[in-house]
Amino acid sequence: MSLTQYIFWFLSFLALMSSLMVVFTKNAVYSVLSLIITFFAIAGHYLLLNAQFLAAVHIIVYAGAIMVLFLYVIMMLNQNKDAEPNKHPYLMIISVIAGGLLMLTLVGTIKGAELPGSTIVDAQVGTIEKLGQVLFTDFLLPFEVSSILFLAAMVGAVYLSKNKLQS
Amino acid sequence: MEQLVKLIPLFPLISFAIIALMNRRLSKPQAAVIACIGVLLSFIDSAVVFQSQLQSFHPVEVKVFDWIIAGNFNASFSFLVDPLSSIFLMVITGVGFLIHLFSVGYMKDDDGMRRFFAYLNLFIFFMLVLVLGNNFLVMFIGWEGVGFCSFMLIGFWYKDNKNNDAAKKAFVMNRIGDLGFLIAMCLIFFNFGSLNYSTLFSPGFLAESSVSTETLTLITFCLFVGAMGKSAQIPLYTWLPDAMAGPTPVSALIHAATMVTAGIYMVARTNVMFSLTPDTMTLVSIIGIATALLGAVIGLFQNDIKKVLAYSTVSQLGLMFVALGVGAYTAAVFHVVTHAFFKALLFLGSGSVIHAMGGEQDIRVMGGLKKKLPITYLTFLIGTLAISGIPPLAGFFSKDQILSEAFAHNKILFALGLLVSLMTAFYMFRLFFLTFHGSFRGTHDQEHHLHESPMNMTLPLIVLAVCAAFAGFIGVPHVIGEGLGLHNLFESYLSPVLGVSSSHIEASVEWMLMGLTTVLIVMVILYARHLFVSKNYVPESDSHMKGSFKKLAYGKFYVDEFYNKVFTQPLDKISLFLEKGIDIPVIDGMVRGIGKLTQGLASIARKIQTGNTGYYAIAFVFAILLLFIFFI
Amino acid sequence: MQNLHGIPINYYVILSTALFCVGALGVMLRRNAIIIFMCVELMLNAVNLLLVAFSSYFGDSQAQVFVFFIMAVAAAEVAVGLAILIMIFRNAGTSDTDVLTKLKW
Amino acid sequence: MLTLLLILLPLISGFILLLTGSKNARQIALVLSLIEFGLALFALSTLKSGAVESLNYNIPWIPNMGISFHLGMDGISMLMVLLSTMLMPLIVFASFNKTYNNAHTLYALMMLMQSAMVGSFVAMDGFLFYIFWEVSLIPIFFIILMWGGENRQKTTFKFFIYTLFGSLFMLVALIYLYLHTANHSFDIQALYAAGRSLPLVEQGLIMGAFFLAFAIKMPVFPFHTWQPSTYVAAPTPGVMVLGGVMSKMATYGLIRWVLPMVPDGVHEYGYLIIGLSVVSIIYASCIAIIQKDFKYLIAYASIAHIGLISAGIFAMNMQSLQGSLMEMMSHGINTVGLFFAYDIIYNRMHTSEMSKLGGIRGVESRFAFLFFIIVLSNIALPFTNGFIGEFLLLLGVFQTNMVAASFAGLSIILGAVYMLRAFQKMMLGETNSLTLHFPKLEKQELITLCIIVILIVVMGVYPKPILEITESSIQTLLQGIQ
Repeated sequence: MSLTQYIFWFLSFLALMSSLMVVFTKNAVYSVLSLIITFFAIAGHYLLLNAQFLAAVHIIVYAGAIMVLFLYVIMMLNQNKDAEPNKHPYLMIISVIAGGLLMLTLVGTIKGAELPGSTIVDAQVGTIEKLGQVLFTDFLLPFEVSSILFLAAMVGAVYLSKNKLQS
Repeated sequence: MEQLVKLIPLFPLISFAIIALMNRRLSKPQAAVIACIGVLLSFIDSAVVFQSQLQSFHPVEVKVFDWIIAGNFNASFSFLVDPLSSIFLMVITGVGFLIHLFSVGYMKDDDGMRRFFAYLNLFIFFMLVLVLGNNFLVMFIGWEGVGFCSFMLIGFWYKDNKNNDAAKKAFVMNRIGDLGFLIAMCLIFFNFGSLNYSTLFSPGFLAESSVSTETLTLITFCLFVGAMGKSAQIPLYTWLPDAMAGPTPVSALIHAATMVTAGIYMVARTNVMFSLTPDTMTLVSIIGIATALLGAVIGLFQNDIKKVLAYSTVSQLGLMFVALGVGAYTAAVFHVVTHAFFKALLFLGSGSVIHAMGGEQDIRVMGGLKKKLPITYLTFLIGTLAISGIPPLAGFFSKDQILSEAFAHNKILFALGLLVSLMTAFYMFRLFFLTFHGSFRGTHDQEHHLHESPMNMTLPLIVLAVCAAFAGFIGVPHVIGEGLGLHNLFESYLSPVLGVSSSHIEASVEWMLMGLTTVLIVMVILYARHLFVSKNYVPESDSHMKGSFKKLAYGKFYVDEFYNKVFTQPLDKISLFLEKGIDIPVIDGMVRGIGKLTQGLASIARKIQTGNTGYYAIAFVFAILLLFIFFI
Repeated sequence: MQNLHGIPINYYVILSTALFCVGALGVMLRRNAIIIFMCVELMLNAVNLLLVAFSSYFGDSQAQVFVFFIMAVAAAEVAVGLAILIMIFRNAGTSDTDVLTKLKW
Repeated sequence: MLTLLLILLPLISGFILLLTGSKNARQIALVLSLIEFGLALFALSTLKSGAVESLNYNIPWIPNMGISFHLGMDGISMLMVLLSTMLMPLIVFASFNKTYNNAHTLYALMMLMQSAMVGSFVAMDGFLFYIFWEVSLIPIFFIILMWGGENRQKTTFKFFIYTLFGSLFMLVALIYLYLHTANHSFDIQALYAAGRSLPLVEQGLIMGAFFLAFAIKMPVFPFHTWQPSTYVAAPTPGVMVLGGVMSKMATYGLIRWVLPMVPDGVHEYGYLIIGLSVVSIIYASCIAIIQKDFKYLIAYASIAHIGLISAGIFAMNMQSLQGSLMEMMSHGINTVGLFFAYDIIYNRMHTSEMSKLGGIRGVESRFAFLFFIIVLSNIALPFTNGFIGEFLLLLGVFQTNMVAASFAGLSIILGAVYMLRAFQKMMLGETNSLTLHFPKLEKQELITLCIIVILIVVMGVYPKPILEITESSIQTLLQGIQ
């Protein structure tokens, strides 16, 4: 077993555990923190997969921006305590069964599927240069349009979360 | 000639239109004059036409305009003048004119006088259309039209709902008959492809057509149902006595002289068909004699002067149907003519009496009017004698003809007919004696008020009395005619249309029958005189009525009540049941039920929509699972 | 291939499936709308991971561009979503989805 | 082109009215509808002169689905167009005695209805017919909803859903036929050909589906329950259009879309519908007898008359079809007349409960006289238009089914019973404290009534011109069937 494999197993374990923590901790703040750990683990996977640029963006966007936003909202809504009661136990059981079944089916399906082995090896795929090239040639228009999306999201978020101006 | 025929119904129509449109702008006398002139012109016109028909047999057909054309169905609005219709024309316009004249005096104090004359004119118009039509559909126009006018005139005093009820009853009962007529028309068209008399009754047409006797019987039966309604035969006779709610001239014109004889006219017109269907003929004579008997029996016990006359009309119409039933069409038409004269006379006479009595119609409070109303008395006497069948007045000849034909056909029919004549004589003289003889039994006010009617009312009485006295001579029976050198003009005039009666009885037998009837009738009259004049018997008041049969007959055998119980009320109940028991709960219930069902299902289904996103998520996942399981 | 050697792509597939299912479980199980939202993000990331894995294994950078866009959309989504959450909280006084059941019938 | 104009003109009129505001709306509406009537008369003269082709208008609409904007007129359509264009000015004029809120909207909606109704009478394309058929529902829905009386929400809802439900069956049948056409076309001739080539049972089913749609609209027992309540809830102009013209869309539809489409089916199963119609006649007549409210009575009487029309159509012979068209014409006029009489009474007395009225004849005899003629026409007295239709219908039905005709004939007795009863209760008898103050007729009301009465009498005395319009078209239709 090589180092990368060790790293892979470690990161996978970390991601799964922390994601379970997200689901099962009572405290919302702990959930957020666990989610950050998950994101870091996923970023590690990205690095393993030679996608350095995405790893960087992932850390910046998710861990840096989104999770801060979450934390901030939790703080603002004052939800940093174990206030959340459990769902009805039957419902919990059913949910777990549903989730488990989903897992089983998906895995079962994928097992049956014929996946092509990894053939082409190109370490340059995830580099900034390569991505930049694709992004600013083939995907130039969507890239530019996404700025409009951000603008819309920004206006929407501001409008929605502001106090009513009048009255 | 053709123009003249077209003009006959046009005159009354024009005068109707003038009166109806001008209405209040005309003064009452103006309206009356216009109405009378309209009918008078029509009468003169009819007389000219009649005169030309007398010369020789030449039916005239006049097309006025195309009416209903649909594919091979073609009914034009056309007239036909032949001996049969010309006789009716004369009676309608002649008697009609006299009654118009009478009404001028009778109605002069009534607010609705203009209206009255308008309706009368319209009635004359429709009646003329009825007899002039050259096909069944035009007859039907007149048929329904006179029914409508009768409705308007019975309910003339519309403020009293009793009159309106009577009018409605008359109309609806007539409608029942009309349905029969309508179905008969459909049958005729279906089987023969035409409604024209000239086609249908052309010699040999019916015999050569491949239509079975059963169908013909059905046709004639349906026609007869129509006649039943219009001519007040059992079971549709009850409207006629009620129709006396209208003004008396109306009763004279519509419910005695003309409209009610439309049924006779119709059967006489279709005699070719009836002659081919002996079953219907038998039915006609049975219904006829039954009606005659029933009318006479009820007439014996009535105390309302107009009711007596009404039941007498029912009974006489029955006799006419007996004549039709035994195939003596001429006799029936002859009786129509004489009956028109003496019954109109009697009704107008009663109108004069009622006028003098200030609206009172109960003969129990009359009496001794002889001195106060001499002309009315005299003319009424002639009428009464005529209807009783005393020779040589008109009634004698026509009634005798019917009875002898009946005798030739069936002895029982004759016996019953004779019985009817005797009863007729009795109740008519009972009426006559109670009204005019003895001493006055009314209140003092009424006695003070008594007066003879003015000239314009008595003149029609006199003319009609003359007719009632002498009209019989146009149809003198052969046995008498041979001796006197008189020919039976009536029969020979009508024979091209109605044929000659085939039944022949020995001259000696006929003489005997005549003698027998006359003697019996005279005896009955004498008995009536004995009872009502010598013994001064007056019918007891309603509450003291004794004898169950008497009560039964006085109550008109409670046929109205029976009909009410058996037809009217159940119809209402059925209707109520249909609405409240079926329409609202069942049929609308089904509609509402479907709505409710959808709503109910939806309200169950919407429970799934909890609003809780957790549930949705679970459902979502399960749905994905299902998709996976089904598709992979 | 040195970074990837010894790790079949199936592992990545299963890993991201597992992450996805955990996220879905969280959506089903939790009542707090914020946590549910976070779980949705987790599911999104699971997919991202799979995309990147396939991209690397097959040497196609387009998938990574996809991920890039997904991230952009996710960022926008989070911004708007959280704004909505704040609004709901302000109006209803709670972010508990068992209480927020007005959206029905 | 003329035909297209007949549809467009009321449409444009509607928009004009919407723009003008409510001040002079009714006058404008009257003028516009009279122009439309004039146009229809012009079309009639064109038809009479034999230039049938110039009334045709055919352009592709949705070509890849075989749908064309195909309009055309023969005698049958012509008569119906005449009926609706003639009644519309009359209805508008009749509504002058009352001021409605937002009058311009009301009249605009009426014009839109006019457009849709004329459209459905001249449409020669299945899809187009269906569109017009459904579109006509929308204005009347709003008319009742906005100007109706009590319970209008509920009744309009029921009316709308009910008729819509029925038309879906028609749509299904149309699509089924469409799929059987040679090259997938909704054109009427193609649909005829498709319908006639179907096996017997399928023809019967198609007939049933169409009949369901039409029966609900006519209405025929047992699909009639929406009608009385809707009639009662609707405002007078609305109910006049509804009873006078809209129900004729259904009967017209039977003649145009069912008889030639599935003739064998009609031959085989038509007796079922004749039976249903006869039941409808007797049933509605019986219920009419005991109605206490005059408007309900008119509603049920209308069902009875329509039943006779439907029986006549399915009897499928010259007399019955001529009779049914004649009766449609006269029923339209008479219904408008009856509702107008109702309106006059209701506006004055604020009740239409018959037992509360009485003796109006003594106060206003002109009204009583004119009203009575309308009543007479309803009970089919000769020399009124009602008689021509009913007689021909009975004659025609009789040739196909004697028993049915005999039972249908009962309507002339029952009709007399309920109509005369109603007339007696309201008009005759002693004047009571309510009717004592029955105001005299306005000039406008008198004129309207006179027009109706003149139409009734003229059509009754001389129906030949009207019968001539349809004669040859029906002949063609019947030849096509045999």
